[in-house]
Amino acid sequence: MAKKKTLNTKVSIGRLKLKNPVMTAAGTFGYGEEYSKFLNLNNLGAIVVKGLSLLPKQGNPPTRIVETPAGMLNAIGLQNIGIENFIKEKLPFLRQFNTPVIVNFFGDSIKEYAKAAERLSRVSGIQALEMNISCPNRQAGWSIFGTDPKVTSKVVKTVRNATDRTLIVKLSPNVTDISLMARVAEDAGADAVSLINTITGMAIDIRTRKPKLANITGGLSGPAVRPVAVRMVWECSKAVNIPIIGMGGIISAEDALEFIMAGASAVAVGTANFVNPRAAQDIIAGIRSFMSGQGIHNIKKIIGGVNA
Amino acid sequence: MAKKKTLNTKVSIGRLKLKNPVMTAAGTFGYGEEYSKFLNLNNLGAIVVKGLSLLPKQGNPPTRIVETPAGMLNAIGLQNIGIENFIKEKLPFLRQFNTPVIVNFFGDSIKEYAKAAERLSRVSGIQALEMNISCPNRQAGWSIFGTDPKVTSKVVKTVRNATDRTLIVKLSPNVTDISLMARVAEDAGADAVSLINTITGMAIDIRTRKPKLANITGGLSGPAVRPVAVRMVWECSKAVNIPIIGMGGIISAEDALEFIMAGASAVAVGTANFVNPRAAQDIIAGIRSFMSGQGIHNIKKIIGGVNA
Amino acid sequence: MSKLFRSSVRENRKLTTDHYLITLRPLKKIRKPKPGQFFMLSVDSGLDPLLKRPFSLHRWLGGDFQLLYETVGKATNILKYKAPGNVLEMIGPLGNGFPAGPSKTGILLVAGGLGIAPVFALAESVSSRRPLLFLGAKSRKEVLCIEKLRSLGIRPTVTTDDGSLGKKGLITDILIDFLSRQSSTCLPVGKVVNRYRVYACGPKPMLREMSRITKKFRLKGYLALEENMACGVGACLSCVVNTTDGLKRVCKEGPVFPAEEIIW
Amino acid sequence: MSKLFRSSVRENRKLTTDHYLITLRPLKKIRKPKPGQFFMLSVDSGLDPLLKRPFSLHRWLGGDFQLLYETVGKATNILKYKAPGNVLEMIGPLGNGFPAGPSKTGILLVAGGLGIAPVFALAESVSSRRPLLFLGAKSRKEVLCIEKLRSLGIRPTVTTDDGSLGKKGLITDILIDFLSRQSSTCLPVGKVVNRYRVYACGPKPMLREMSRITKKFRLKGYLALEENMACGVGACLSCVVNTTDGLKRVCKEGPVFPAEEIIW
Ligand SMILES: Cc1cc2nc3c(=O)[nH]c(=O)nc-3n(C[C@H](O)[C@H](O)[C@H](O)COP(=O)(O)OP(=O)(O)OC[C@H]3O[C@@H](n4cnc5c(N)ncnc54)[C@H](O)[C@@H]3O)c2cc1C
Ligand SMILES: Cc1cc2nc3c(=O)[nH]c(=O)nc-3n(C[C@H](O)[C@H](O)[C@H](O)COP(=O)(O)OP(=O)(O)OC[C@H]3O[C@@H](n4cnc5c(N)ncnc54)[C@H](O)[C@@H]3O)c2cc1C
Ligand SMILES: Cc1cc2nc3c(=O)[nH]c(=O)nc-3n(C[C@H](O)[C@H](O)[C@H](O)COP(=O)(O)O)c2cc1C
Ligand SMILES: Cc1cc2nc3c(=O)[nH]c(=O)nc-3n(C[C@H](O)[C@H](O)[C@H](O)COP(=O)(O)O)c2cc1C
Ligand code: FES
Ligand code: FES
Repeated sequence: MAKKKTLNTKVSIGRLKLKNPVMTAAGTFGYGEEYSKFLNLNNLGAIVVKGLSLLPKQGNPPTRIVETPAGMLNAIGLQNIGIENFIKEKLPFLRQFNTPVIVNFFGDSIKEYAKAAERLSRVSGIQALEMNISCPNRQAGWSIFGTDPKVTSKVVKTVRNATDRTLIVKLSPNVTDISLMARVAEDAGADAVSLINTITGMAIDIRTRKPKLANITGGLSGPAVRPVAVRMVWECSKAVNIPIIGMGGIISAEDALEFIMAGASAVAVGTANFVNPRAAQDIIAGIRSFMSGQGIHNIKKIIGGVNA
Repeated sequence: MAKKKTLNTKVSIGRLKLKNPVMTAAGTFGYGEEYSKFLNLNNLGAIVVKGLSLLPKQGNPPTRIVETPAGMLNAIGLQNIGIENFIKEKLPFLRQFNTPVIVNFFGDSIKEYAKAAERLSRVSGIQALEMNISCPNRQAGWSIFGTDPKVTSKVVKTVRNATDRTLIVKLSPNVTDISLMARVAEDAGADAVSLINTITGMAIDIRTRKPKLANITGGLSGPAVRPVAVRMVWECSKAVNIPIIGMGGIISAEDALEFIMAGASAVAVGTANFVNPRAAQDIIAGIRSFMSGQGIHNIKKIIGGVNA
Repeated sequence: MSKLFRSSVRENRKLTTDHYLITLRPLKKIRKPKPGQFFMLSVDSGLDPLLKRPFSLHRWLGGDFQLLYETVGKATNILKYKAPGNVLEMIGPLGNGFPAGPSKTGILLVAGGLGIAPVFALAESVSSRRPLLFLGAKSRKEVLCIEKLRSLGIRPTVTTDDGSLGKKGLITDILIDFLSRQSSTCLPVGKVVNRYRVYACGPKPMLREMSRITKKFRLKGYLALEENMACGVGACLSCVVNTTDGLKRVCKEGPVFPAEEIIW
Repeated sequence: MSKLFRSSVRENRKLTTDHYLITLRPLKKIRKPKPGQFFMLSVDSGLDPLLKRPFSLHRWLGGDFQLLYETVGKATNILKYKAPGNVLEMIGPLGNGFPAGPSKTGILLVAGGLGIAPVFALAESVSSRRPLLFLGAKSRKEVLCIEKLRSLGIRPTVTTDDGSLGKKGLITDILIDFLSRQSSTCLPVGKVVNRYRVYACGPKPMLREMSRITKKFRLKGYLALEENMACGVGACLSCVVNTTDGLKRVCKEGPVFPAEEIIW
């Protein structure tokens, strides 16, 4: 048995060093404040904040979420306060903690992506950028950022040139071959890829005969999608050399370890925060106790460690 | 309230007339016999049998299934007794019932698909063919039948020329745009499309560090995938004019009605058979009672009836 | 004091075919909830149902507390089987309660259906101020809490959709009658404004009508809203409503909002 | 007689930290199960766990029956909370039981760990034939059913991995010793063949070893296998094992197979 204090849970995402591999998933942890009363933000590997755009966005009308078997559909539609408000109102709070802040962001054009990245790179207290090219809840046409390899390549290259921060590209699962998209991101200069974003889904109220979500379709997340996410992480890990941040239905330490063994250098906890506001912290503790139980001194030893 | 006896639940799939829209999903109902002690096969809209190939197949080594949150992964690998044995040993039993038999089949080459279709078309007691181009559990390369529009078009056209039976093409959800694949199948001469087959997934035993399935990856089915399946049926129903057979996680009459309102003319019950061997029959009863409760006299009135 | 806690079930009483009253004992000290505040509750430790569900404070018993709920779907139909000894994980109290308002104003309470769940909590806390309660429901068996209200000295005006108890019709129509009488016979419209405060909870159409009514009679009104919730703590943005002051989260800025703020 | 039925829980007794004995009363008459047959059981009506789980007949009480189970994962950790009054949906009896064999042959029973669940059922049904039972477990507290066996007049030979009860080591080694003594001292190898029949259930490595042993001593042996199951009725092909006669379904052609048929 490894003694607890000798456990090394440090991982790297590009130049970014994390004290442990557990971060929060964009859009499920607000701007950090909301959960700061439930867990110690200092304990997290990183905090990923709700997706930001240059200007504030309204998002979609309600109903915005509906529960599905072991999962949920959301169609928030990337409502956010905008980058400037975030920098002014939210970032000072996050700077107090000894935990890297990763800003998830998006644009409605390649230019907007670049502008957003540039603006965010001029601010201290933001350690990395995660570009969201994979939200299923934006207007028609938007999805090509994450599903058309040519467009993906172009937008990632442009953002790469606009920032010197660690750049993470968040991939869509709604594609035929996600490992191809990971390679495209790598070739375009991404420091890491994160996956999966939500899978497009729909639910209908058979009594009113209306979609349960005002936006008609939404993104499926939660434990239901985990097997799909683990498979995709595994496929990508065989395809690229940059680190992978795995997510999709992680609710326990066992789940997180599945992703790590499939090839993820770090993981993000999303929907589980809603189920248990202390989920991310509990998962870190669980990983440590698994490591010490199994005599694993360094988490890096098990990254990609599945015998397949 | 509509009186029970005046309820019309008849639907058509090409020239095939079904007394009600509920069939069984390939591979989850054996060859019909296994469940004949639990429900009355005469009550079903149609029976779809386990996927057949020209020659018997061994399938994958165990472990072949594993449960996941509100779903399951399977990697049976299309084990089957072969078309000739089916005709000799299983079909006579099925012919006793007043329920159409739909044979799900596949090949490892376009030629094999055509040969299988030809052979099956020379037998009485088989009312329709469902060609499986979308199993995630075959060897590498096989998936192009269901994911590369050019190959899909070619294999469907070839089979179309080889059979005069009602031809259903079973689509893969593991694609960027399933409505495109539905259009390709329609253009190539399919009488109907069925969807979804399983979504490729993976699960890892973190203690042994091995994939839980011997085949490494498997196909995800069950309630977990339902929102994805409903969305795909809805997308396809806007894209094609041929009937759609919807499936993926149907476990109750409400679920089946969701698919019908999304645009499916019929539905198939898969994983639910394992949970409740009488599921298909219970679902039919549930649809009837919904119809009579809502004063819907003819099921056709609600096919595609979602207000979206 | 972390708002994440577990409670043991003390009692789970069936009131009607579809309504239950559950009494919970927190396993650690929690903040005293205000009427209008709510709790997010896991009915099971499994993954289906997955999310916690919001339920309003119905009655605070000085440590133990009660929730009044209707069995409408997956979670509530599991909750009804919970029995003494079972333990439920919850978060709360969450959101903002009903603001009390100046002690001289009269209090009008309006509850539609299950809206009585939080409205009763408010009624109890302001019972010394002799509030008037307007209670609407589908039919006789959905009219809840009458006895408990009587013991507070409150005799609600009741309407039912089918006339099986009280007057047949909408509770908001009765409220309009009442306010019209007040305005025409006793007071000029302007005066009604300061004379009463209205607090309401119920189905959306009723609350929309309440916004119209409070506007028409220039009354200060407060509405307890519901919206599908995932987190309950302001993080997921699933529960927003459109207000004159932009999008607001029902779980955080609400669930109680000034009636005039809501854009329907 | 449809094999789909519901049972009410009569008792659910904790035997060790991880082992429970549940007594069930079918709500309709079911076929009398044979030792070696099993039931597919839903521990809950929800979607997680989704599939039914297989459990062997442990004891038939002439109407009521018992299952012996270990809490290993999701379903069994829910099952352990079921209490008298709870109702469980199940399918069964399923599969083929242990074939009895000619009444003159001696019976050797071998159980590893939870393998005692079905082996006990067999022991009880052949107790008049004075079977010899070899019982292996990880440690003392995993040695189950000793008392019940005694009351049948059966005193098992016990081994544990850690030596905390009985001999330290593998139960199959003890069996080999026994069979070797029989062959060398009493009988020529050839004679052992007809003298004994072996019935075994336990973890895979043990059963594999049993195949080797029965082959070596040319004994007729029957093994109760386990494989992940979805349907339990032969429809899904998830539970196949490779045999000398091709792929066979554990749920349908098994779970009991002649030892020599299994290709390991
Ligand atoms: C602030 C607030 C306070 C509430 N207080 C009470 C109360 O005191 N008593 C009471 O009986 N009910 C209350 N509700 C409603 C209650 O939360 C829902 O009835 C419950 O979540 C339904 O869960 P279910 O699994 O049984 O139903 P489901 O199967 O989930 O759905 C059934 C119906 O409930 C609605 N619903 C589903 N999930 C939610 C959700 N997360 N939030 C709101 N509605 C949902 C669906 O739209 C559907 O119409 C409150 C809701 C809110 C937002
Ligand atoms: C014919 C047969 C008879 C059995 N009899 C008994 C018995 O009498 N007593 C007993 O305690 N156990 C018995 N088992 C094993 C029992 O079915 C599993 O322990 C149970 O399914 C685990 O469910 P779970 O949800 O608690 O565990 P899970 O969380 O599902 O998994 C825990 C472990 O159990 C295994 N497992 C999961 N699902 C299945 C499945 N469907 N079938 C088999 N193994 C599975 C997994 O591989 C894993 O190692 C029998 C199995 C078979 C095939
Ligand atoms: C309510 C909600 C809001 C989300 N918002 C964002 C977002 O703003 N940007 C983004 O890249 N992903 C967003 N996501 C996706 C998550 O970050 C994550 O990729 C996905 O939910 C899968 O993980 P999970 O199953 O653990 O939730 C959101 C997910 C949910 C449920
Ligand atoms: C065990 C199993 C075996 C299957 N075998 C086949 C098959 O042979 N051919 C086929 O087209 N689909 C096969 N499928 C896919 C189902 O027919 C169905 O498309 C899928 O399971 C989704 O429906 P469900 O969620 O209701 O199970 C199989 C599914 C399962 C679970
Ligand atoms: S429920 Fe998440 S913000 Fe209100
Ligand atoms: S469990 Fe389905 S065939 Fe055996």
